[in-house]
Amino acid sequence: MQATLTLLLDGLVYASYLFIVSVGLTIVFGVMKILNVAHGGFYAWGAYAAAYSIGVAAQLGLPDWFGLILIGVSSMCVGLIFGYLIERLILRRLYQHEEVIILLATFGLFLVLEDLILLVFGVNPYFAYQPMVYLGSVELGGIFRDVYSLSLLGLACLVAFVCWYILNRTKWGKILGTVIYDREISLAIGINVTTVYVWTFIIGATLGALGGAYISPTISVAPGISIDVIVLSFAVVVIGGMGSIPGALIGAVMVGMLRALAVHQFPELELFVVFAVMAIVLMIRPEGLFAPAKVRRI
Amino acid sequence: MDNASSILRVRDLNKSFAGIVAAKNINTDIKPGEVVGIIGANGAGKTVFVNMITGYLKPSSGSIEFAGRNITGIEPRDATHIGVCRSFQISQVFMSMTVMNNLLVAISLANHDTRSLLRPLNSMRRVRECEQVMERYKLSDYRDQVAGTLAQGVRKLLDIAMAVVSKPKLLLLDEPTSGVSVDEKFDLMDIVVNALREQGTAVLFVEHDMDIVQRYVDRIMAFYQGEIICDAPPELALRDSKVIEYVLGPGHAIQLVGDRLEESRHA
Amino acid sequence: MIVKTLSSDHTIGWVVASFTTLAIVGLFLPNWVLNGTMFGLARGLAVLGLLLLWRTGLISFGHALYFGIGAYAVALLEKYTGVSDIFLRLAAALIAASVVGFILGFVLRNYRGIFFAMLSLAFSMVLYGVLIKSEALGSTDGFSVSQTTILGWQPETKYPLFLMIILIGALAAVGVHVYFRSALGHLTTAVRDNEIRVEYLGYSVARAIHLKYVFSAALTGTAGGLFAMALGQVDPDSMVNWTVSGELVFISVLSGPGSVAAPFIGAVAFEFLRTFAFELAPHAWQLIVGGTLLGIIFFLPRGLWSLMEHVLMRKERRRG
Amino acid sequence: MKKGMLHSGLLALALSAFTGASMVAHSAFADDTFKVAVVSFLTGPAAGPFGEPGRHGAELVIDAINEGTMPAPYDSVGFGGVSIEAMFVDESGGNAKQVAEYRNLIEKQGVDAVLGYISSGSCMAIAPVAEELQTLTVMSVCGTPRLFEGNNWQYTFRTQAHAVADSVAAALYIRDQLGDVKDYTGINQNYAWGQDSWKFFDIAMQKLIPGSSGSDSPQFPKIFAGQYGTEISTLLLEDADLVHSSFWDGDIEAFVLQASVRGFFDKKRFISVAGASAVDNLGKRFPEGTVVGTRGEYGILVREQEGELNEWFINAYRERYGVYPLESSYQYAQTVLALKAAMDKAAAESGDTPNKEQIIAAMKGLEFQSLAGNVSLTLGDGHQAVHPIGYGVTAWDDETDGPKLVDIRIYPTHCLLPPVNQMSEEWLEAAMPGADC
Repeated sequence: MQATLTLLLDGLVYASYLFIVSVGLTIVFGVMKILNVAHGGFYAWGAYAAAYSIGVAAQLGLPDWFGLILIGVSSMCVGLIFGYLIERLILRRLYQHEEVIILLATFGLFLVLEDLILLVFGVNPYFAYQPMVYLGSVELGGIFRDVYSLSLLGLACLVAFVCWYILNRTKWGKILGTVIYDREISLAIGINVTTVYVWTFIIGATLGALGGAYISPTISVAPGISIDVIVLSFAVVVIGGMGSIPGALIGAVMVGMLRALAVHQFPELELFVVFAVMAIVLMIRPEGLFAPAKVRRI
Repeated sequence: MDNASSILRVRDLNKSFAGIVAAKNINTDIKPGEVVGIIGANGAGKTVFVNMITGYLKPSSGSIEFAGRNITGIEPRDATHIGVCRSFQISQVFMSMTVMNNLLVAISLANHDTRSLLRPLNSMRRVRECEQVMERYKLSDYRDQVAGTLAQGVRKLLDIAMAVVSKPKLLLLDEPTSGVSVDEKFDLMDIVVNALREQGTAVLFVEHDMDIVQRYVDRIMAFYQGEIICDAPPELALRDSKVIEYVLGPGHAIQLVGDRLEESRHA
Repeated sequence: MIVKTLSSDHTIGWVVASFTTLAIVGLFLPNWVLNGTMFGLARGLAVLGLLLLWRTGLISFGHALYFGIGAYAVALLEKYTGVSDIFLRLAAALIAASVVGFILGFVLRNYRGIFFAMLSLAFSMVLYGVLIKSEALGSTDGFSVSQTTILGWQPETKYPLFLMIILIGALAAVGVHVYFRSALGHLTTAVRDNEIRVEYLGYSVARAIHLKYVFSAALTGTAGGLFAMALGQVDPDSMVNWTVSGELVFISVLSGPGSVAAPFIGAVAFEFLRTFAFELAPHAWQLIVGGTLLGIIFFLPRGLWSLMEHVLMRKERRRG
Repeated sequence: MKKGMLHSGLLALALSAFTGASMVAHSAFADDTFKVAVVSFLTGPAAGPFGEPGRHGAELVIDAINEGTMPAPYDSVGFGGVSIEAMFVDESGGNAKQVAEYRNLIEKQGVDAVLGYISSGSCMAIAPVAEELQTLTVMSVCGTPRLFEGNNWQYTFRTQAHAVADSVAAALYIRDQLGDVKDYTGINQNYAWGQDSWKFFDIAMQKLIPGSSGSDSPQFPKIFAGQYGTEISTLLLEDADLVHSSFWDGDIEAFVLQASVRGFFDKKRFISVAGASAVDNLGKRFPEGTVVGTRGEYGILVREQEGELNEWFINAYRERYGVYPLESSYQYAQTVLALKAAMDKAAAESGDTPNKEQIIAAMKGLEFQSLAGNVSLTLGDGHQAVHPIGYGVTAWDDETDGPKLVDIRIYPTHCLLPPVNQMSEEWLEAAMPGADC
C-alpha cells in the first residue's frame, strides 16, 4: 500500500514535470506545425535564468519565497525575448519550407542556444535550492515528500486548466482553433495569422522555460541539462498526439507512471520503456493517441 | 448487351462512407474500344465510381469484372498491371522531373520487368519509345521542360500520356479538360481521343463540358446521388428529362451538334 | 553496353579518379589528417545512406540506430569471439544493420514526413535505452575496439584501413550513382514527387521505400563499423544518441543532395570544421555548427555541392 | 577521361584543402619545453566539482615547478631540467570524442605526454590508444581497477589508488565507527565506476561485517540524470539504514539537495565515497553527520593537516583561486608531482634531458612524496599507485564558518588493496588476506 502510493506519487510528480515541459512543444506544433527542437534550449535558458536570479536574490538577502516569483518572471522573460526574436528573425522566413527542414532549423537553433548559455553563464553549475528549502517537506504514506515537488502537480493542473480555458472559453481560443484547422481560411476571414504565430511561439517558449525554471531549484543547473529533456518531451508529445493538449497530458502521465514503475521494479528498463512505448504508439496510431482529426485530401 | 463482348462488367456496385451513400446499385458494361462519357453534378458519385474501378476505393458491395476476371477491391497497381489505367482530375505528374523523364519512368514501369529497372533510365530503347509517345501526344516541344512549369493543358496531356504508355485496354479519364483553357480543350481532346481510338483502348471519362462530351463519346452515363439515371447515346441522353433536371439544370438549352460527332468518329 | 555507359559517365570518372588521388595523397598525409579524413569519409558513407532516403523525400532523425548497430557489431564481435579481421568486421556491421533495417522497414515504409522522422527517432532511442542500461553491452562506457587486422596481418600504420575506407566509399558512391541513374533510381524522385502516380503506373511505393530503406541501413551500418575501426572505441552517446542522428542529418544538409560525392566532401569538411572550431573556441563550437546549419538552410538550400555545381557550370559555359 | 582527371584533382583538393593550412600552423616545438596536455572536465556537470579544481591544481603546481617556487623536495626548477608547456583540454562529450581528441593531441598538437582524466570511461577508452600511439599517459582521478587488471599497459600510469581501495576503506570505517550496521543499499551511476564501486563495497561489507546484507535492488540511474525523486522514494522505502553512493560531479550535489529536503538524511545514514567536493560546494546545505571520504589524503580530509607541501599548496591555491583546493585539485597536482619526480630521476640517471623511454622507465615503480602523504606505484607492474585513504564525518565549523570532517580515520595501504599479482576481486572474495586493520 505504502509502496503503491509512493509509486503513484512519484509517477504523478514526474508526469507533471513532463507535462509542463512538453505542453509548449505540442501547442507550437498544433498551431504552427513546427516540431521545435529548440524547445530544449528554452528549457535550459529558463533553468539558468531562474537559478541565476535566485542566486542573486539570495546574495541580496531577499527572502527565500521571493525565488518562487523569480521563477515565473525569468521564464516569462526568456519566453518573451527568445520566442519573439526567433519567430521574428528566423522561423517566419521558413514557413514555406517542408516540416522537416524547419525541424532542422530548430535543431540549429538548439545548438546555438546551448552554447550561448556557456558564453553567458559559464561552465560552473548554479544552485537555486532556496525555494525548495523554503517550502519544506510533508509526510505522505510513511515517507517524506518535498512540498516543492508536490507543487509541480498543482502547477501542471493550473497550466492544463489555463490552456483548456483559453482554448474553449475565450475569443482567443476560437481564433486559434480556426488557425489550427486551416491557415488559409483564417487568412481569408481576416485573422492576423502573423500575430497568432508570434504569440503562440512566445507562449510555447515561455512554457518550455517555465519547465526548466521550475525544476532548477531541485537540480544542479549545468550545461547539457536539456539533451535528455528534449527527446523525453518528444516522446510525450508523440505518444499523446502532436498538437493535442489532452494528448500531452495523457502522454505525460503514461511516461511518468511507466518510468516510476520501471525505477521501482525494473531499474534497468528505465530509459527503454519510454521510447519503446513511443515506438509502439506510433506503430499502432501514427498520429498519436489523441491527434486532432485530419482531413485527407486526394 | 452481350456479356462476352464487354471488357468491363459492373454489377450492383454500392459504396457508402459513414452512412452516406456515394454509389448505389451501379450496373454497366463497357465494350472494347468504346468511348463513354460520365456526367453529373458535383458530388454525384462520378469520381467515386472511377476510384472504385481502379482500386483506389474498395466498394461496400457488388462486383467489378474486367476481361472476364473479378477485380473487385484490387490494388491500383494491380489494376494497372492487367490493363486498367487512369488519369486524374488534378494532373498527377512528377513535378520536379522533365517531360521526358516523366514518360521514361512511366515506360520503364510499363512492362513490369524488374531487370529492366536496373538499366539506366535513358536507355536507347526507352528513349526511342518515349519519343514516339511524345510525337503522338504533341509533347515533343516540351521534351526537356520541368513538369512543374508546364501549362495546365500540356500537363494534362502528359498525365494522360503517362497513363497510356502501358497500352491499357481500359482508360479512365477524370475530367481531362478541367483547368484547361477553352481554346486548348478541343485540341487536347482531339489528340487524346484520336490516339486512343488508334490503339483500340476503351475510354471512360468524367466531364462537365457538354460540348466535349457530345463531340467525342459513343455513350453517356449520367450520375445523380450515386445512381446512374441515364445510360444512352448522347443524342438521347442529353434530351432525357431526368438528365436535364438533375445534371444540366432546368432551362439549359442543349444544341446537339451531330456533324461534329460524326467527324470525330471517322477521324 | 553497361561498361560503355559507365565509362561515358563523368561522375563515375571523377569518383574513381579522385579516390585514386586520395589513396596516393594518403601516403604522405600526417596521421592526424589521415584520421580526420577517415572519420569524415566514414561519416560521409553514413550520410550517403541518408541521401538515398532524402531523394525520396524522407529524412530519418534516427539513423544513428544503424550507425550504432554497425559500430557495436564490430565491438561485440571482438568482445565475444575475439575476431578483429576487417572483412568479418565489415560483414558483421553490414549484416546486422541490414537485418534490422529489413525488419523495421516493414513498419517505416508506411510513414512519411515528420512521422517518419519521429518513428526513426523512437527506434534509435530504444537502442540507446537498451545500451545505456545494459552492463553486458558496455552501458555508458561502451567498449574499446582493437586495431583491425587484414587476413591475419596486423598493419603497422593506419594506411591500409584508410585505403579500405576510401575503397568502400568509392564503391558505395559508384553503386549509388549507378542506382540513381537507373530507372529504379529515378523512381526515388518519382515517389517523392507523386506516390499516387507511381502506384497507378503499377509499382508498389511501399516496396520501393522498403528497398531503399534497407540499402540505406546497410550503408550507414557499414559506415558505423568503419568509424569504430578508425576510432578504436564505441559508446552510446557518440554513436546512438539522437544528437548523432541530428549530426548526420546536419551533414547531409551541409553537403546537399546534388551528387554522390557531396556527402563525403561535406563530412570531411565537417570533421575539420569541428576540429578547428573545437580548438579555437571550445565553448562556442556548437554555436558555429548550429549557425552554419541555419546559414545553409537560408542561403544554400542545396548544400555545399551547389557551390561546386556553380563552378562546374561556369566552366562548361566558358568552354561551350 | 582527361576531364575526369581534372575534376578528380578538384575533388581531392577539396577533400584535403584543410590539410595544408593546418600543417603549416603546427610545426615542431622547441627542444627545451615538454608539451603536456591536461585533460579534465571543463564543461558539463562535472566541471565545477571536479574539472575546474583539477585543472587549477595542475596549473598551480606546473607553474610553481617551472618557476622553481615549490618547497622541497620539488624546489628545483623545471621537470628534469625542462619546463612544461601545458594545454588544458575538455574531457566532456563521451568516450568516442575523447579518443578522437586524444589522437589529435598526439598527432596534431604534438604533445609529449597527456595527464588527467576523471571519468573511468575515459581512462578505459584512452589506455589502448595511448598504447597504440606509444605516448606517456598519466591518469589522475579515474577509479576503475580494470584499468590495470587484465591489461598490461606500458605507456599508461595512474597516480591514484582505485575503487577497491575506497570501497574497502568505506567498509572499514563503517565497521569501526558506525557500529551495528545490518542492512545497506546504494545509489550509484550506471557505468563502470558506479557498478564497480557498489560491487566492491558490497563484497567488502560481507567480509568485514559478517551478517550484514546488501539490498537486492540498488539504484543505478544514468550519469547526469539530474532528477532523483523516484530513486529517493525507493531508497526511503527500503529497510536498510545505510545508503552507499559513489556519486560525484553535479549528481551528488543534486542528489543531496533533493534528498535533504525530504528528510532523507534524518532517516538514513549516508556514506559518500566520492562526493567530498559537494561538502565544500554546498556548504551548509550539505547535511552534517554524513560519512565522506576522499580517495587519498586530499581536500577537506587534510585541510588541517600540517606539512610544508600541504600548507604551501592550500595557501597558494587559495591565494590564486580564492577557494580551498578540492579533492581533484590534489589528485591532479599529484599527477604533476609524479611526472616531476620521474623526470628528475630520469635526468639524474641519464645526465641529460630525458627522453620518453627514460621517463617511462623512471616512473615505473616510482615512490614519491605527494602533498599530504606518500604514494608508490607498486601495482599493475609498477604502473598503478597505492596510498592510504581516509574517511570522516561532516560537521560545521563555527570558527571558520565552513564545513569540516571529524572522526577522521586514515587506513594504510596494505589494508585497502591486494598485493602485487592478485586480482582485486579474488582478493576481496578471499576475505582480504593480509589486511589486518
